[in-house]
Amino acid sequence: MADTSIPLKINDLYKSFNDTPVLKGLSLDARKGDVITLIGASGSGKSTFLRCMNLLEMPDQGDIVVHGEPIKFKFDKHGRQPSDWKQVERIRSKLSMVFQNFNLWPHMTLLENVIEAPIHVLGQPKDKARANGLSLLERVGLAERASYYPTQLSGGQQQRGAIARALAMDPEVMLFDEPTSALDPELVGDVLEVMRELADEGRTMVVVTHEMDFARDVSNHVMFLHQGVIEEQGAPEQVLSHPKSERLKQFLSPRY
Amino acid sequence: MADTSIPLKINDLYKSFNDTPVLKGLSLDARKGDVITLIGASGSGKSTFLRCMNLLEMPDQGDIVVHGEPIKFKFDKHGRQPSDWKQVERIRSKLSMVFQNFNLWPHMTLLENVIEAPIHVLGQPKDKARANGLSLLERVGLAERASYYPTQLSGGQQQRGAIARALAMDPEVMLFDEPTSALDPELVGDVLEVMRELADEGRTMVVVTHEMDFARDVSNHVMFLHQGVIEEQGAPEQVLSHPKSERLKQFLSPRY
Amino acid sequence: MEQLSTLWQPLLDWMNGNDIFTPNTFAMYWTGLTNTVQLVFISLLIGLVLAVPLAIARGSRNQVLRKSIWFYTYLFRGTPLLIQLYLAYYGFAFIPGIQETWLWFFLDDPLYPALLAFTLNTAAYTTEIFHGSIQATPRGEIEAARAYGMSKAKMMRRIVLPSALRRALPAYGNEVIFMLHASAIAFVVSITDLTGAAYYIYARFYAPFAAFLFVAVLYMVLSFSIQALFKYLEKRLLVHLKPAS
Amino acid sequence: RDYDTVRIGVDIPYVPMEYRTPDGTLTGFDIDLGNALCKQAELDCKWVIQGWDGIIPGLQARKFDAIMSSMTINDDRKKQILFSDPYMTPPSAWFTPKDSTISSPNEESLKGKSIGVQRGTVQDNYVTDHYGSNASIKRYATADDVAIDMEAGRLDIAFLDYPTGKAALVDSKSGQFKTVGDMLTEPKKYFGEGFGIAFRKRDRELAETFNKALAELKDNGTYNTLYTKYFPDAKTE
Amino acid sequence: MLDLHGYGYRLLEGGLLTLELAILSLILAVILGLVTASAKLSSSIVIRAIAKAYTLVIRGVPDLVLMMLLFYGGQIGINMATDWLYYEFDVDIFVNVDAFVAGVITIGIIFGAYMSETFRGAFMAVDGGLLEAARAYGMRPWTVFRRIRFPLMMRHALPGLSNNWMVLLKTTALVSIIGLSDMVKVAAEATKATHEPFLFMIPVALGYLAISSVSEWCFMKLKARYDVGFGAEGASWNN
Ligand SMILES: Nc1ncnc2c1ncn2[C@@H]1O[C@H](COP(=O)(O)OP(=O)(O)OP(=O)(O)O)[C@@H](O)[C@H]1O
Ligand SMILES: Nc1ncnc2c1ncn2[C@@H]1O[C@H](COP(=O)(O)OP(=O)(O)OP(=O)(O)O)[C@@H](O)[C@H]1O
Ligand SMILES: [Mg+2]
Ligand SMILES: [Mg+2]
Repeated sequence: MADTSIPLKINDLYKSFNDTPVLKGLSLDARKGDVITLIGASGSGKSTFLRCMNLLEMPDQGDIVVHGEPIKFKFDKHGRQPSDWKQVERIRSKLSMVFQNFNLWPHMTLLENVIEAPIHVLGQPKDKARANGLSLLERVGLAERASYYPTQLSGGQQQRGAIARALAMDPEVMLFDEPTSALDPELVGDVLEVMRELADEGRTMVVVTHEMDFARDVSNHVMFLHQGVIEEQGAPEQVLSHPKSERLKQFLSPRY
Repeated sequence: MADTSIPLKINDLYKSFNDTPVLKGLSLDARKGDVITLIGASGSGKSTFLRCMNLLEMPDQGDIVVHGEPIKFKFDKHGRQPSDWKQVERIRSKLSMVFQNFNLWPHMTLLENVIEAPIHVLGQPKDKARANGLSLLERVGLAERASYYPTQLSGGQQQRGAIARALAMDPEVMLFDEPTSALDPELVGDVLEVMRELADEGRTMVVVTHEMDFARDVSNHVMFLHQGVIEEQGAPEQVLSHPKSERLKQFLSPRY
Repeated sequence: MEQLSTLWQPLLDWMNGNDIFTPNTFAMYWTGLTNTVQLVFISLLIGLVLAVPLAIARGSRNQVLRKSIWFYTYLFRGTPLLIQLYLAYYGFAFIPGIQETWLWFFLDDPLYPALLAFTLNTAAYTTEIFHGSIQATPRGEIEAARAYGMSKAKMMRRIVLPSALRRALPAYGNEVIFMLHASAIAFVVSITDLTGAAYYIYARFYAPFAAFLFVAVLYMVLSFSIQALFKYLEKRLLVHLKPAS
Repeated sequence: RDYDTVRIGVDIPYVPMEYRTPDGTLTGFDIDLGNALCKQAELDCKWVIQGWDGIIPGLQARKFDAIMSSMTINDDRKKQILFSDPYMTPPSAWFTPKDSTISSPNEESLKGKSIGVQRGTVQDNYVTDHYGSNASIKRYATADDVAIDMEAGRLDIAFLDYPTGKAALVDSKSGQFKTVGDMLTEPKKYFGEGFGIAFRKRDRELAETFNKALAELKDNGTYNTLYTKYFPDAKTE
Repeated sequence: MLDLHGYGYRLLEGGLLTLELAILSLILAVILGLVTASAKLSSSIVIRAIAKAYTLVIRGVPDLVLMMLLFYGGQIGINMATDWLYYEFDVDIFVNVDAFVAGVITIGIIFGAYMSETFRGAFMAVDGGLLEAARAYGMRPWTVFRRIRFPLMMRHALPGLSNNWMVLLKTTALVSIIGLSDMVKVAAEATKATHEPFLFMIPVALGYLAISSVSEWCFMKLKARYDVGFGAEGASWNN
């Protein structure tokens, strides 16, 4: 039986788009407290991998096991499909995702964004969700912006709000897809700071990022993707400071 | 009399939004071949300053002199207004702007975008504008994308297209407002490369940017704005490597 | 020739054997069809040409201009076309002395008053559609035009309108079909349009559905052509709104 | 089925044959006669208001069982539905403005004139076939539209059924319009046999009941009383 | 005050009928439009084809014909069924298709087709990332629709919706052919009874204008509601 103490385990995952293979047999073990960073060139499949983890993309092959519970699949005329959507919804609520473009819902205030899923997915009572939401906003330094709409916030504030929204689900694992790359450089720091705090308190996280400093300082495991394959992985010092493969060396050399 | 050999000269410029002063007495001299970078924290007024130069924002006070020709102002019930809109249009056509969000016209192909203003503002014959436009697209590496629509291009390609569009006006001065900050990190290099080439061939440019490497390597003058005031300015080595003011020191210290 | 007539004979026999589809009634349907197409096409065309400047002026900074155009669209969208048609045809005729002026030449024929009403009506709806999409022009497109030294008029002509009118295409497609259906009331001012023809034939040869169904088929053909045309236009003119893949 | 309640379809308004008073009460010659017929035949009747375009489909769809709505009996209609005996034969009449020079309408005098009719009526058919080639025929939805357009000066002459035309033109625009020429009830090919009550083809029995009642009303004078109430000056029967 | 020859009260009644018809048809049309628009964006080819055929045909056929087909055709269809019952089982029932219901259904079906085009465009204008975010938090499809997709879509749909409503409102006059006395029908009756053609247009026009004014106000409120969070983008081209 699967080990229920491992929040997220991926086994030999494959994914093609229109018969073009994009992910070719990827595996990953996220243990409690792990901060795993995925790095790699544009198009190497980082986002696709992350999106497969909570089934925003449907993997063609491979297992996804969340806390010892494997996601069940069946085959029908559309190909491989989850056989139990209720299960998928439950599992998604345990893997909170933070997007590159924040994707805060523009018709709701920041606080409403944060309490939306707890109320309508987890079924939390409103009062509790509000209280919890406010304390999370406090944590990311946005307590006094609770009633602002997303367009009234700077990018960095929006992304911190999005992190609060993800935290409100009290997830097993947090998934981040380039959380700082849509931000003005000044705003990047704030967001990375919040993420570092999350790491420090033992959150399990999988992070796609271009911020090598973050990968080096915060994560405990770095995976380098190249054309859908894990070309190299290991502890950050080792992978980033002493790359073995040519491709990783080239990737790490300064761009401009 | 003003010196006609100076492409752009700004004198003691002031600007408020709703009675909140945003620019407080800024001056700038862009001599032929100058590459001036404006740096500063978010909200310090960099964009506003740049937008005042070609009157996308109306300065409340201060002179703008293009090639020795001062923009004429009058006062009416809407406040300070240019007294001669024809002059404004003529001067705008000499100061080509490249925007953060590219702002290519979506209903025109790339080539049509490039030749639009030369034909309809400068009155160039179509043939000449096309030939010129194609060679500019070639220069920025987009010759074979000439008939694509903007939405069919990546961000980096759009921005290079926008630069070609600006170049097509054969401007006295090119104004750039954070030309790379809306781009994915991989695409930034291409655009900076094109800008470096422009600098090398002696174009006069004013660039708002967060890319300190670019400011250091390419520009010959750096201005640091803080709360609408030029806090420090000078040669890049001096300003960026030996900042004097506390604020600049803090601004330049590593963010993460 | 011999062969041809044997081919046609069954058709002719059939046409002689029933009342609803005879050469005479076909002539009637034809008149109806040409009248409908003429009315709809001409009023849409003029309405379209009027709506562009009206839509621009509807967003003007001049209060009086802006408000009066708003009032015009409010009035013409707020009241039934039937009443507008009625007033244009019967109402004008009662202006004292009008029958002695050259205007009577136009008013005497029901086609011109009908055109007037239809045109003003569709222009009102179209003005609102265009106004909406002009207002929604992304700020960046406008700033870029301004930054390259375009004058207001040039910017409107070269950037704002081409972009806004394209985006208005689906909504305008609805309006064209609305107009085709709405034109079916032209017969109340003694025009024999398609519906008028159907009424005539229906009443004369009483047959519950045949006349109306036949006319319905004609309307459908017209409407399908319009819908196909707009699909084609959308494909051609709106490519830029879709990413390549 | 038997007819405990006979539902009669009627299209209003068609003054003075069937219309509603401002308070909504149905009235008119058809209505009064219909009610009298039902009483005579000891039937329970109910009026159902129905637009003219849908009146025959409505009969056939059994939304009602009879139509009494100034419907002219003619051969084309007979193919679809069953008529009672005619209960009235209204003449058709020519109307002109008071100062019109047309005194007797014929090929000659109507040449090049514009003639107004109600679209799809027997008058329309008659005029179309007789004058269609050398006069211009304008078809209107209602007699009132004919009246306004004649007042507006677009029409030289109108051909309408007499009660309607009189109500719309002569009585309401007092003094401005007049009737000219002869009133027509022939040829039958056009003017039919008069107005009849329509039934579904298979309801022959019901039609007979009405025919019998109509004959009885004519005999006992009720019919005449009603007729003179509505058409005091039209002695055509 | 207008002298309406005593028809004032019935005109008011007719106006009320117009309003009821219009509002009920609008509700039906909006529901049909939403369902059809969703069907058009569905991944199933069959569902898409059905939705497209519905829009194409309904927008093709004249309203009047549709009204007659549904009302009489529907009645004849039901009669055939009840006749069959009568002959086979000796059960005698007569189901009368109610004119008001038929009117609402017909107008609802007609405008459902137009609405579906309006909604389709609006759905496509919603940023997919926002829906994905909702899905990523484990919301089920209906919750995504109700909480995220619908409110975001409405902002884009409102202008088209308001145009469709204006046309729908006038189309209710069609019900006179199936025997209902709406405002226009009462005015037509009054006109024929009094021979005053123009007099009764005034209350009719005012009635429609009154409904239009109220609905313009409602649309303004709705716009304000669904614009929340987007900031009002002004008429930037002529600043
Ligand atoms: N929906 C899709 N349909 C077809 N191809 C896709 C789709 N999504 C991604 N791809 C392709 O899959 C490959 C991997 O894409 P992915 O977005 O995972 O890369 P990435 O590593 O996240 O790149 P980036 O750093 O630019 O975000 C690319 O070649 C991309 O074009
Ligand atoms: N149209 C406007 N109305 C009101 N305030 C404005 C407007 N445009 C800018 N401001 C204010 O003026 C100040 C300067 O803004 P500006 O955009 O010039 O800053 P910036 O230096 O370009 O910042 P960034 O690096 O974030 O682009 C800010 O406080 C901003 O909020
Ligand atoms: Mg990615
Ligand atoms: Mg800026």
